[in-house]
Amino acid sequence: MTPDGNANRRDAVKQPGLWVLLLLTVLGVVGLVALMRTDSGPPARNTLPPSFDYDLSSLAKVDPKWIGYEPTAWFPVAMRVVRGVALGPDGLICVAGDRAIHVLEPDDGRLRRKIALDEAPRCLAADGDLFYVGFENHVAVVDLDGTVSAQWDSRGPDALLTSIAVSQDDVFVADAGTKCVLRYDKSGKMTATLARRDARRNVPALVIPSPYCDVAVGSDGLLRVVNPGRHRIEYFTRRGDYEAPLTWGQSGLAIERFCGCCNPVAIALLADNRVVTAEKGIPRVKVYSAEGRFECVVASPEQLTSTDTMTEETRTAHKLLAVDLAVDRQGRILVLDPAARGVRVFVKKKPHAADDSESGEVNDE
Amino acid sequence: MNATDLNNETPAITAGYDAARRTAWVAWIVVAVICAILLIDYGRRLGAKDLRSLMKLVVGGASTEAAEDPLDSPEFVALREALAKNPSDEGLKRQVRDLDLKLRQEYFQQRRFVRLGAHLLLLSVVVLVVSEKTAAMLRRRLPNPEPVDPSSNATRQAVCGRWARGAVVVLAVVVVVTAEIIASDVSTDLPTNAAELASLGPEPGGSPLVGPFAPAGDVEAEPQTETKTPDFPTDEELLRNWACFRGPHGSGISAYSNLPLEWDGASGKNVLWKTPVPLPGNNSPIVWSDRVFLSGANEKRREVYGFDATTGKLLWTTEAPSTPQSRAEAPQVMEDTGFAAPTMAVDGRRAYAIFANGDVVAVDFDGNVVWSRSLGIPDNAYGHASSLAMYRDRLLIQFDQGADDDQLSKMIALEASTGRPVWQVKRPVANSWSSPIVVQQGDQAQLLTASDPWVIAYDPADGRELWRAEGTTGDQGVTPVVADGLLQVGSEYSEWFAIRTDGSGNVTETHIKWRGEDGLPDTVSPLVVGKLLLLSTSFGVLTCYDAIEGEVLWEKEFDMRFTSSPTLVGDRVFLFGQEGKGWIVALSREGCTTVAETDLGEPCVTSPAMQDGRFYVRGKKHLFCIGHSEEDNTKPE
Amino acid sequence: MKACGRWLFVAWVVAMLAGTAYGVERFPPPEFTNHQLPATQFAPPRAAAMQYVDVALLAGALGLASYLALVRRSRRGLFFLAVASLAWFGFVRHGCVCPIGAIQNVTLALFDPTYAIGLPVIAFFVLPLLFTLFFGRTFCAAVCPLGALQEMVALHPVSVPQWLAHALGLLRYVYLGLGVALAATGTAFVICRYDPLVGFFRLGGSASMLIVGGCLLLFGVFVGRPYCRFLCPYGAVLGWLSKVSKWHVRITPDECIHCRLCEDVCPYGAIEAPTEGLQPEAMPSARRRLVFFALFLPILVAGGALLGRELAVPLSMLDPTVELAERIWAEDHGLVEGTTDASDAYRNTQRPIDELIRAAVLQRDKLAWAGGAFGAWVGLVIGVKLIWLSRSRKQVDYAPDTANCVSCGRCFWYCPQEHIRQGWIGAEEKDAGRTVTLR
Amino acid sequence: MAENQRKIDRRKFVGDGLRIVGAVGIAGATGFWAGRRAEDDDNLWQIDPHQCVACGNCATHCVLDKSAVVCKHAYAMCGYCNLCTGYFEPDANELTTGAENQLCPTGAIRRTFIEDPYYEYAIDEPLCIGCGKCVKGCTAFGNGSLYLQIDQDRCMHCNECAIAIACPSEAIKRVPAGKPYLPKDQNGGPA
Repeated sequence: MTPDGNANRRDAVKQPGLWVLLLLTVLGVVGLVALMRTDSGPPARNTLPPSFDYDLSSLAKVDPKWIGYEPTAWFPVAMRVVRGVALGPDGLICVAGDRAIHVLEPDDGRLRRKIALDEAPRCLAADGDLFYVGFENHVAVVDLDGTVSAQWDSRGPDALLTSIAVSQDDVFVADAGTKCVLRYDKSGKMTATLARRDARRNVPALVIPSPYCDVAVGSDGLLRVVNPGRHRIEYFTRRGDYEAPLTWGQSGLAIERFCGCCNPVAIALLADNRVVTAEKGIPRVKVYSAEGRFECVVASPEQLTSTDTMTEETRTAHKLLAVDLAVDRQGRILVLDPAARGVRVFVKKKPHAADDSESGEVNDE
Repeated sequence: MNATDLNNETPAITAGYDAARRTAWVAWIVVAVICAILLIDYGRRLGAKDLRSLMKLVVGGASTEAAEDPLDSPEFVALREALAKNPSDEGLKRQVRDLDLKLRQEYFQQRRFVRLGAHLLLLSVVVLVVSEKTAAMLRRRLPNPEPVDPSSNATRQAVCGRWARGAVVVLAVVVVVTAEIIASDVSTDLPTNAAELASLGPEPGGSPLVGPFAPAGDVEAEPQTETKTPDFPTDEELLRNWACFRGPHGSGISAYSNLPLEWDGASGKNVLWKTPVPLPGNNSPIVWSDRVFLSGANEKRREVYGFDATTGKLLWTTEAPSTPQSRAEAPQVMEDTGFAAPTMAVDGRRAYAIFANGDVVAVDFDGNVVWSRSLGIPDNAYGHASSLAMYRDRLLIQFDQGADDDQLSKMIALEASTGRPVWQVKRPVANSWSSPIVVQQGDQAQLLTASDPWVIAYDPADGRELWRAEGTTGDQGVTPVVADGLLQVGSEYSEWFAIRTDGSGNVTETHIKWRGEDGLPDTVSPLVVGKLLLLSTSFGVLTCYDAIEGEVLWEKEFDMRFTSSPTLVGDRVFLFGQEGKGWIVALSREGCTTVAETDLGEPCVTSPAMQDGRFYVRGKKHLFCIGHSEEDNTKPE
Repeated sequence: MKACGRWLFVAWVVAMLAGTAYGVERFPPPEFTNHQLPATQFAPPRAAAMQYVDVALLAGALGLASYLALVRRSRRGLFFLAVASLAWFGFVRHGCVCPIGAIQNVTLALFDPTYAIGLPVIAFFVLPLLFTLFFGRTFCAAVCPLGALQEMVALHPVSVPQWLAHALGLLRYVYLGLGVALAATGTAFVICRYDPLVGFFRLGGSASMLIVGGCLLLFGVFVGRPYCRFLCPYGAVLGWLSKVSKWHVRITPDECIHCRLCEDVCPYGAIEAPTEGLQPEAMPSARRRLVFFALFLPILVAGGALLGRELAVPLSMLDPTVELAERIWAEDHGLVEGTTDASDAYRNTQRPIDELIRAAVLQRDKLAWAGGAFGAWVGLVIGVKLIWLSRSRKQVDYAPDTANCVSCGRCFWYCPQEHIRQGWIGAEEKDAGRTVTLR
Repeated sequence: MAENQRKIDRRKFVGDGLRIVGAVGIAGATGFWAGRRAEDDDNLWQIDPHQCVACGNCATHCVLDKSAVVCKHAYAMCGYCNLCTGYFEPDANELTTGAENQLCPTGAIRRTFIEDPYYEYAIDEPLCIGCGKCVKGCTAFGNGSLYLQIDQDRCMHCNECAIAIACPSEAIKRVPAGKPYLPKDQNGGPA
């Protein structure tokens, strides 16, 4: 074997040189550090930078100075699903839900009686001793004893009755399914279809993206119809003429406007035709003047999800299906809370608590 | 021969080798550059401005996730804020739009850039590998290892073996130390084992004790040791006392007939004593020899009371011990239900109470707590109201909650002396307010439960299901009774069922003797008087059926709401109206006749507990003992 | 309950999200005058049949690799097959599911009857085992994309001292035990989570993952197949099967001339040199050592089990349920401020918190057992290794260490006897200097 | 020699025995697994939209640089609102398609006018990065017709989904390959 031959030969697998060892050590250390920094488990700690964060809770803050009412009572209702609240005879509070109407005492919310129904009701109105109960596609007239005195014709599979309002001679029924308001006489005969798009009579279409559409009749005989998709309260005569100048309501996040999709979900009228509105999404109840000027907040989102009446579970599971409203004779506002399943009662704060005349100055324009 | 010759190193090969070598070098550099660029780009995505801040980010534990909202750019946020202040500024809007477009383009460009970088990196690595391999191939020098003597190999091997053992030991030490560090570094706040969890509060709310991971022995039926003397009351003892809701077998039938038929709360006629009950509760009294037991609760406190049956003295008040559940918020209950709706049970040794929050407590006759247990706050729409039942030395709890498919409802049997679970079965039913009863069907004891939608009979010894029938849908508040082998049960929104109790499996199609639709009660439990079945709605309508055939015999309306369940004393039925007014009626197939009208003078929603010559009934505020007073002339001879 | 107040409002927002999802009712969309309601488009998933194609390819590749290694004895063929496997199983199929990760799937399937495991996954796990049982680790040689990638980059191999290789090789067993323990309890698939190379196959991944992989590959330039030799849990299993394989790659079917070329060229230190075994004078001490280690083994196992049980808490932190329970417990007891998305989401499900805590504790209980088993396994592995290292071995020729040899073919490519056998050189040339030109 | 031969024979015998044991063991295990496996051979990862809380982790935790999660639109559930809370910023300047009004960080939602007062919203999937902002907006205020799903064409089908580890609400599940998508309007809420 020649020396130069040997010189040319080397081991195929060499002994590691110093720099190789050094490099390997560095690589090992870097690799180990990186390995330890690999996410080892679910990042439950929320340490990530708030990429793509969309913070909704800040939207729901209500300035306390707008709050003009305070909660005074909480009447739980023993139902799984509550749908509507109405003021019955003698100021009784009537709640429709499940397959029954519960009649509560106005003072302490004690259950006076249960009226069993054959189907699940969706809305309720009281007229004297009679109840008009709206089911999915028909209306039934029920008395306090649960006797069904009349069952009106079904409106077919497309119908979805969401609200009933009773005036002197008529019963108005909002049908969110076919997007119109039906007028009945008290015998159950349908006499007109209102609020259906009619270019000739200048009636705009009701925009109802989700099944909420409320109606109310004022002491002036005018019908208030919520057009939830347009965030408006529209006014109609009983003959169906659209009172465009009276219509009010604006979209927006501001406190005096209606935010989100399909709001307000419910309205009720105070004695002087001022309007109480309820919204979903950001759940809040507000009062507007008869002309649509924002006056004050009845219940803020925090109050509607407040802790004092709910168990922990319901509190976190607040489904915000939307509330229903009623106003009783003393001007108390009854808010039906579907998540906590009960009626919240709000009364006007004493004047010294909040200066309503001033807060009422806010106009949405 | 020369290796160089052999290796055939022609100039072409040398040139090829050099080219490959150079390519490899270039490829190394390219790989390094691409890696550096990608790293810098990654740092930029994380917000590093220069190399130093990048190093800081990398070392300092910045998030490994670099996807960022392009619109989080501070510039953009500032513009948006400006626009919000000045909503009609068209110029600002244009600026926002331009910047927005730029940011979005950058965002996707960035992604394309990384993608491109990755592909380029892959390509250069391929080039690198190919050129390196080629170079190695072209300049492959054959190694020339020295021959080694196998015997020296043996030495080498022995040395290597020694070193290797040392290394393995070192590795083992490293592993142990690492494990120890990790184990001591990570702490936990949770209870660390099932035993500790059990000690916290046995079987927390709604958790399935039954299941693959339940600690053994806690669920399984405990083997009954032969030497253990049975420690439970005899049937005769049970008959003499009123040990649970509606007395013996939950039938509402008194073993005594020597009870007064007249009383008046206002004048105190035949009221032997009346004692105020500290806390409200809608549970009915239970009696064992000279003790009357009641429970009461509000949102905060849960108490059990022991009264002297003779004098009415409140002997002791025991507060139920605090449990994790009771420290939590009180459950939501209806006022009509309250926090202490379930009636207690007593076995002559201890008395047992359950409250709306799922706390169970056992007290002895002197008011000492024997054990307490929390079953967890039940998910119950009106509040838990199902009363306790007993079978031998077992406390039986119908713990229905949630909807029927929630898998939350269960039947629980606790050992009466210790409170340990003996068995527990899940029930496919919704929440209910009906109480379980235990009756004897031939040789087989049956634990009967009614809920929405199933009526289920269990073997109270081991929880084995005996039979079930479907139909009692809707709120089930009525407690069933059994007479003549027929289970009488129903609810307001379904029907009335008379079910033969000798079935097995699903008996819906086979064992329902008859169904009724009239006078369906919502809360008041039925009473069977001979062959008559008496139903009572809460609105004051009594309906009488033929208990065997199901024929409606008559109806009668009272001007009173009923919540209290009727009780049979001899051949007289005691009825208590919600406002305290009461009727004693005699039944026949033709109708009922009022024998006497009474008035407790206090609203009453509970059912009475009957004993020899006297009975106890709970009013809104007081516990009454009604019996023959000195001047009572109705006293039977 | 103070903590509750804080999370309340946040929880409400989360509740809105999940809650309304159920709250929304089906409602007729608007009646458009002339607009068709579009249908939501869903891209079809890649054909499920591809999985079976993969299985077929795997079987084919395994067969081909075995053929190339054992019959054709073609190093070049194996190399190109490895390139092809890397391209397909690695870069085209993104390295998922691989037999290494399948360990966890099959383990979980053993312990959790509700866990559905697909036939392709079973096949991926089982086929290499079967082939190894008969042909040695031909899977590692040219089919496994991880192996192939490391094979490609092993450009400047240096030798790792045998003693170190012995010790580091134990890490595979530790990793295997950990992966199985965590998979059996359904805690996590750590082998996949820390797969160092899959990021390269996907051409993307989290930074730390890519850095780990990059370091490993650079490491692999100098140390042949670092993952396979020191970390791969599947390799540990294959090694044992390979030990009893029916046929295994041989350096030369002919007589070994003890040229040491094979030993010198093997980058994985898998060639065993001939040795005469223990000298008679060393016998007694060796025997004593053997007995000592054999007696020591149960202690190691027991100690490992005890220590392993202590790992229940850290191991359980990998489990989302335990992590969440820990968080909610801390929130409820005022140990931490605020809430996380996960705790809000759980609270919103209306499932009782106790249920979660209990599930977490039971999971931890299971992990205590799994951790104990893991510790015992590590103790066992160390003990057996010590015994193994204490035995004496007698060998005449140079031969591959069947457990560690990955059948890459370098040894017979270098072997002069093989060259003669293949007719590349004449028999006389080998004595002339044992030098040949490699083709 | 004979002893050597015996040794070799014994070794062969032991080896064969071990191999047989190994092969039988593997075959048995295979049979066990094959018997255990569910009806569907293959599993895919998918998001259950009813459990999703639109936290944003899908955009950041997928192993792919552009997440395999995309937003889908259940047209039948959509209200076709003018004020779409999934499309517009909470306090949008005006209800136009101007960039200053849009919520989507990548502008991946197309808004087209249909007829008064209806607008249709469609997802431009190549642009969608699965961040879920629109989903959050739509679900909180609207009908919840926007929801996240894993695009099975792009999903790597990792053995352990990286987003599933990060998901706060355990919304990412294995679904049978026969049902790769969990659409909201078909599987949806109560009718």
